[in-house]
Amino acid sequence: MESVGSIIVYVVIALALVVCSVLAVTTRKILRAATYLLFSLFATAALYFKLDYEFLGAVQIAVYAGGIVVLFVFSILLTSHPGDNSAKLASKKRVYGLAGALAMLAVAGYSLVSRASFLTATATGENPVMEEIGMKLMGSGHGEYLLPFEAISVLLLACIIGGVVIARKR
Amino acid sequence: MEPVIPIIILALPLTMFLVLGLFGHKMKHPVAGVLGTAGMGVTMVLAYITAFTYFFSGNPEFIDADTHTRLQAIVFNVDWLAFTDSLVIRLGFLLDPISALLLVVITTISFMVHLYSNGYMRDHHGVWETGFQRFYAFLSLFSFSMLGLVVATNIFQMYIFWELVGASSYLLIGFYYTKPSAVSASKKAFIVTRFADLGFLLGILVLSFYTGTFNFTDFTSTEVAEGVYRVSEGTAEGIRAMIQNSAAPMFMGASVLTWALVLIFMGGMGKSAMMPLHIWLPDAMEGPTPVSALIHAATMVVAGVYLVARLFPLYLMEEASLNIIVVVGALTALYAAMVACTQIDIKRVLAFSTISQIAFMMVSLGVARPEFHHGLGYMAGMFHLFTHAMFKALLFLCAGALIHAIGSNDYTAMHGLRKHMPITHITFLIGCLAIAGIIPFAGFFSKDEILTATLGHSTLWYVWMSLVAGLTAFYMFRLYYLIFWWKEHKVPAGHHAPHDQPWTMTLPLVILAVVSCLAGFVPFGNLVTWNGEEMFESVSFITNLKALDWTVASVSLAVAVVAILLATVMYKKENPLPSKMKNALPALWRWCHHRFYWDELYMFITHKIIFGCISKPIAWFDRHIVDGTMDGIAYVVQRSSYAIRTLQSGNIQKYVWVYLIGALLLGAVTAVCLM
Amino acid sequence: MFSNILIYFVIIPLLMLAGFALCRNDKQIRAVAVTGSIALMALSAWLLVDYLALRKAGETAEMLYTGSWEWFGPLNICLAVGVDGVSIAMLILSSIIVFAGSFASWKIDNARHFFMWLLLLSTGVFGFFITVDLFTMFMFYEVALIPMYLLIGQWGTGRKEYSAMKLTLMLMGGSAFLMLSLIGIYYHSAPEGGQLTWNILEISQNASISKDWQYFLFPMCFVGFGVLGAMFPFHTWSPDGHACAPTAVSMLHAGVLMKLGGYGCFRVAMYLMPEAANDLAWIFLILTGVSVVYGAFSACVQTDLKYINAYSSVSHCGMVLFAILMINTTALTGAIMQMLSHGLMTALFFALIGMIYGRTHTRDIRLMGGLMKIMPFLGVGYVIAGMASLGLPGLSGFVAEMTIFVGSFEHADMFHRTFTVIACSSIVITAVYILRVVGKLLFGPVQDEHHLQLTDATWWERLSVITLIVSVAAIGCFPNFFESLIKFTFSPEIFRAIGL
Amino acid sequence: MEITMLYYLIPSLIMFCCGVYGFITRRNMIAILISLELMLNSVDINFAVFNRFLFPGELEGMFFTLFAIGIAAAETALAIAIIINVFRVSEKIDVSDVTKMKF
Repeated sequence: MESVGSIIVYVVIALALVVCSVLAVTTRKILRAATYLLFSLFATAALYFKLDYEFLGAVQIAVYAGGIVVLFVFSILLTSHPGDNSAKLASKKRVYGLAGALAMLAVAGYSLVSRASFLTATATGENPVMEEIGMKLMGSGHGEYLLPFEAISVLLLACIIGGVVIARKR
Repeated sequence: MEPVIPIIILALPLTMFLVLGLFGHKMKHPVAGVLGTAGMGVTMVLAYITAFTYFFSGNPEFIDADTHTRLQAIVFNVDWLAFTDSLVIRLGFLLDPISALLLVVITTISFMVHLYSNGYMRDHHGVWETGFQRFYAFLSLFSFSMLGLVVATNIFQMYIFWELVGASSYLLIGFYYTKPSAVSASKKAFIVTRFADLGFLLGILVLSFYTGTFNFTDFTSTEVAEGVYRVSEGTAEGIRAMIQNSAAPMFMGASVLTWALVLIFMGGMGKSAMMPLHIWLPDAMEGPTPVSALIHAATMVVAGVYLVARLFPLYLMEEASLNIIVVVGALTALYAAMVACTQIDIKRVLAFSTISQIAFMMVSLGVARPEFHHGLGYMAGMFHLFTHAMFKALLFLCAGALIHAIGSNDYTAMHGLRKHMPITHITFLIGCLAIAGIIPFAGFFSKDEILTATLGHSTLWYVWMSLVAGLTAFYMFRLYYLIFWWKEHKVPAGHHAPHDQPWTMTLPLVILAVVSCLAGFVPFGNLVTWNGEEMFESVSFITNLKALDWTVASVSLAVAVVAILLATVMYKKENPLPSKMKNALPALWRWCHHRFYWDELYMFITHKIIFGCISKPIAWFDRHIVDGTMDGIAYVVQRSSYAIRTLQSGNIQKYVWVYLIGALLLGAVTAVCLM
Repeated sequence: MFSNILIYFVIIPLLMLAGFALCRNDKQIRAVAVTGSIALMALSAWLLVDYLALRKAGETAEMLYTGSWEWFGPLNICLAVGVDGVSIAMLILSSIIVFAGSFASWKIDNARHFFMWLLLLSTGVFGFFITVDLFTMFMFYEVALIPMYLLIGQWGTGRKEYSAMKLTLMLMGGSAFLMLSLIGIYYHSAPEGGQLTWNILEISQNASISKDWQYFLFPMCFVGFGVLGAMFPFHTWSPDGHACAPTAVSMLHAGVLMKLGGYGCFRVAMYLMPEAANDLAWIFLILTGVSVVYGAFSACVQTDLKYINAYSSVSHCGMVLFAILMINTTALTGAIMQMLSHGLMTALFFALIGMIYGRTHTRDIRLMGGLMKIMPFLGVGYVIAGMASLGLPGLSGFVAEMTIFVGSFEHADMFHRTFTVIACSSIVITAVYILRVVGKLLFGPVQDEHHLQLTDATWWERLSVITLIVSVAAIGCFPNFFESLIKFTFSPEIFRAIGL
Repeated sequence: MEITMLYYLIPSLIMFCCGVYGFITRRNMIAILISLELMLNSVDINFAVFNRFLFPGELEGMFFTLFAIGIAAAETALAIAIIINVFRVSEKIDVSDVTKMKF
């Protein structure tokens, strides 16, 4: 049985997540969309904290909220004039998009809900210790992730160089 | 007989061809001329030795002394190409009466022509014709091929050399290759004879398929000792029986043997210019005149006659094939004689005369039957082949001398040359007398034998051929008078008066004239008969005279004399009679003058039908239908890929749409299935 | 592996490829090309001598110098080699033409790359002739096809991109059929439960392809190879491709590559599926019989020298397939002889055409004339090539055609007779178009005064032409040697299945 | 009331569907990218949730999320670089305008 506080926290986080996501894709001002994205990312981070993944939540905030959204904001400022509204969507397109998304929601939601009885497990386990995460990232045994770690680092490096090359002025 | 001399006979001309062909252009002109002539001279001597040994040595290889029968001897025979165990092409040397005869004829004429060409192939200032060495190389090639043809031991060897003489004839007709008319004449000669050779080839294939052999001796002879054969009707009958007992002895109403023989004869028709395959020979006169003398008068064109003679015992087995030969020969003889009466170009007159004379030989072979005087027709045909070779070569060489002196082929440019060129005049006259059949010149005897044999077969053909003989005398003397009489020769201003040619050219004329006078007395009946049996008990210089059938002889003499008189009346002095004649029978004259429009017919067939109605449509079909289908397939693929590529628009939102719909459908399907 | 002489037919071209990469100038490239092609000639000559010696010593095995090295175990794909008289004849042909081709492209632009692609092509050709493993054979076949695209596209003339594309696509279409049938053969290569194999010798020994499957696979296989052998109606790549290809490529393509088709038809289609071949031969006999005459008639009205020759190739290669389909020793011998003969003489033709084109810059016979006077050597060469083509005795064409005709005539039924006569009639049509082109091109008055300044052949061109002429004459003069070399191959086993 | 897995997955699903909607309907490339991030994020949540609820002793899901975040960062950086480049050339970042490289 969860505590009431916990339930309240959950409800707040879930609401924030849903509302911010919806707003992020419906607002016509692109800078606002980025801001709503930021909030939904924060909500996600909060969800991670709620699930006792503190490191993950921290990374989410640092990389996503801190890094990526800032990139978005920069690029928005570079590519659009303040106060620009994106053109109003053709209603046909919006209806189709909405229908598609809702249909998907219906199908996936139905399959989730109809199998709710299988999904009754409760959250157990502890917040992983930082040391363990570090060891696992650097180890090469079973369930350890040195290779992906290195691969990611190379990827990021490639990205940096690629970004520079692509965006550089000729 | 040791094979050394025969090998040299064949190898020497070949060597000359290779030497002159490969290195000739580096030689000086006289060197090449002398080398070629000397080579041919040696060959001639060796051929004489061989022929004399064959006829007169009495060697048991060559004659069966008891029955007085001449035998066939295979001097050597080398495998050249083995198709199967039994079907083997061999290159060999068959010595028998007719091959020995032809050896003599070919080498003699060839030597004369080699000698003569030394003078002919340069102009009045002694400047050599371009390609002089090439000319000698080709002459040597021709001599080699022709010798190989006559000594063939099997029909395929004959076919090989048959093709080679065709090719050398092509090269020699087209010797002046910058002249378009010469080029087209050579092309025509090759293609027409090639068409005939197709028949020859098919005939060979049919015959060899049923008999399993190519060897002449297997067709016509029985072996009496190793390499020595005797002509026997029995073997030929065996062949006929073999075909009749085979699975399919008949084809379209005629026996397979007849088909084979007629197809083979078709090859002979091509080479020997029988109607309707004669059209190449008059055009072949585009070649240098010595070539016409050698190839298109004396040797190559009688190859067809030789071929029939070679397979004569087989032809005897099928009456129908012999009748075809007679009909073709008789029609050709008359046709060619009629056309010869109206031609202007002296070489063309001689060419048609050649066609007509060869037709005589064909008729003679066609009417020959063993029952009648030991196959007199066969002997007569071969005899005529021999005499004709001599006097026709003589006539051609005279024509060459005239053309060389005047620079034109038309008698209209000649007229009244008798005083300017006495030697040519006399020798030409001898040639004319010989061909007209005036006693005692060579042609009289041989033609008389032919007419006798024809009479023995059928009166109709006898009358027909006598008429042709009369025509022959008429057109030859027409030609003679128009060249040497008619009116005084007018020398165009700025030109030398024509005169007799250098000795290299006159010597062959004189020699051949002498031979033409005497050749008729050769006792041929004892040398060449269809089965080798000698006709006479004993021979002397007048054997032929004694053997004459004087009724026939006197009739033919009378015909000839009348024809000559007629020609004398019409053409000796300039008079309007010929043009009156022409105007009296305009249609006949026109048809004769245009050679009965055969060339036009062939032009129509080749250009309009073969090129226009077959080749062009096929080429169009290939480009547009066959290739069009391929291009069409490519086009369809291209168009459809253009159509399909709009699906791959690059618009990511569309992709997501498609993806989404797919995912939803998948989900829905799963859901439905699970329910 | 390296003790087997056959491997060197692949190794030498590969070494030459490496050599070209190292060369610094055209001179060295030519040196490598000449050395290599002489080495190949010497090798094939030595192989011939040794082979005959072995046969004389009583070797009766179907193939000699056999060897097999696996290179892809799971599918049992091996580099299996082995030769008989037919393959040796083809190897000799290829090495002669590579030799002549090297000289014919003496002054080509961008020689390094040209020769590299050319030698890659030759590697494929040689590899094809030495292998007896279907898959490896197919691989070499493809290796021989692909460089053609680049060689024509890069060094060609006229509509070269179109032609290169067309040629490659059509041949690839053929190889699609081929691959399909080869895989089919593989899966029926052994009786139920046996080890499947690609090895031709083993497959023919097993004789385990059922008749129904043969009916399915044989036509595909025959068409697959037939496309390369220019079988009607799949021949149209040939005129366009040859017309645009550079000299040496035309030589190699018409001379050798088209022989891959005939060789494949014989070695794979007929050899492995004799029953279907016997039953279905009539279909292809009609097609090839038609293509013999059809190609000849088409050649009669062409005006481009190379088109004339390409159509004549259609006719002559049609004769090869025609003879193969006759299925008897004589005709098969004739087919192989015709392959040899056509390879040499068509290479000679293309070499001469290339040389003439290099001087006059046109191939339209209407614009040329009287070239014999201007370039006697090339003219004489052309006449000899023409004579070989129309079957003059003493040159190779006669021997091959006569063997084919005699062989074809062994079938006494009406159907075979009819088509034999039709095929025979091509000798007349051949004469027509050969003499037409010779007459227009070489004889007659000079058409274009600019041509009077042109020069005759250079020494390397002479060498190339003389090599080919000598080979053509050698076959024509001593046919028995070649026929007996080839004939031994047709041991009774081939005809076993069909009861001949 | 227990907060079971379902309670986490439903918001995540809604988030994903928002992403889909945005991706389909928006024309601004940056907006599309934002929608993409939403979808990615929703997937990340799922990984973490499954890990926590179903395999509490393991850390696979968490690490997957971790790497996914890293890759998302890389991808975004690159995408934005491209978008800026496109903008420089065509002064627009509307997807329907960028068709020069089609075919």
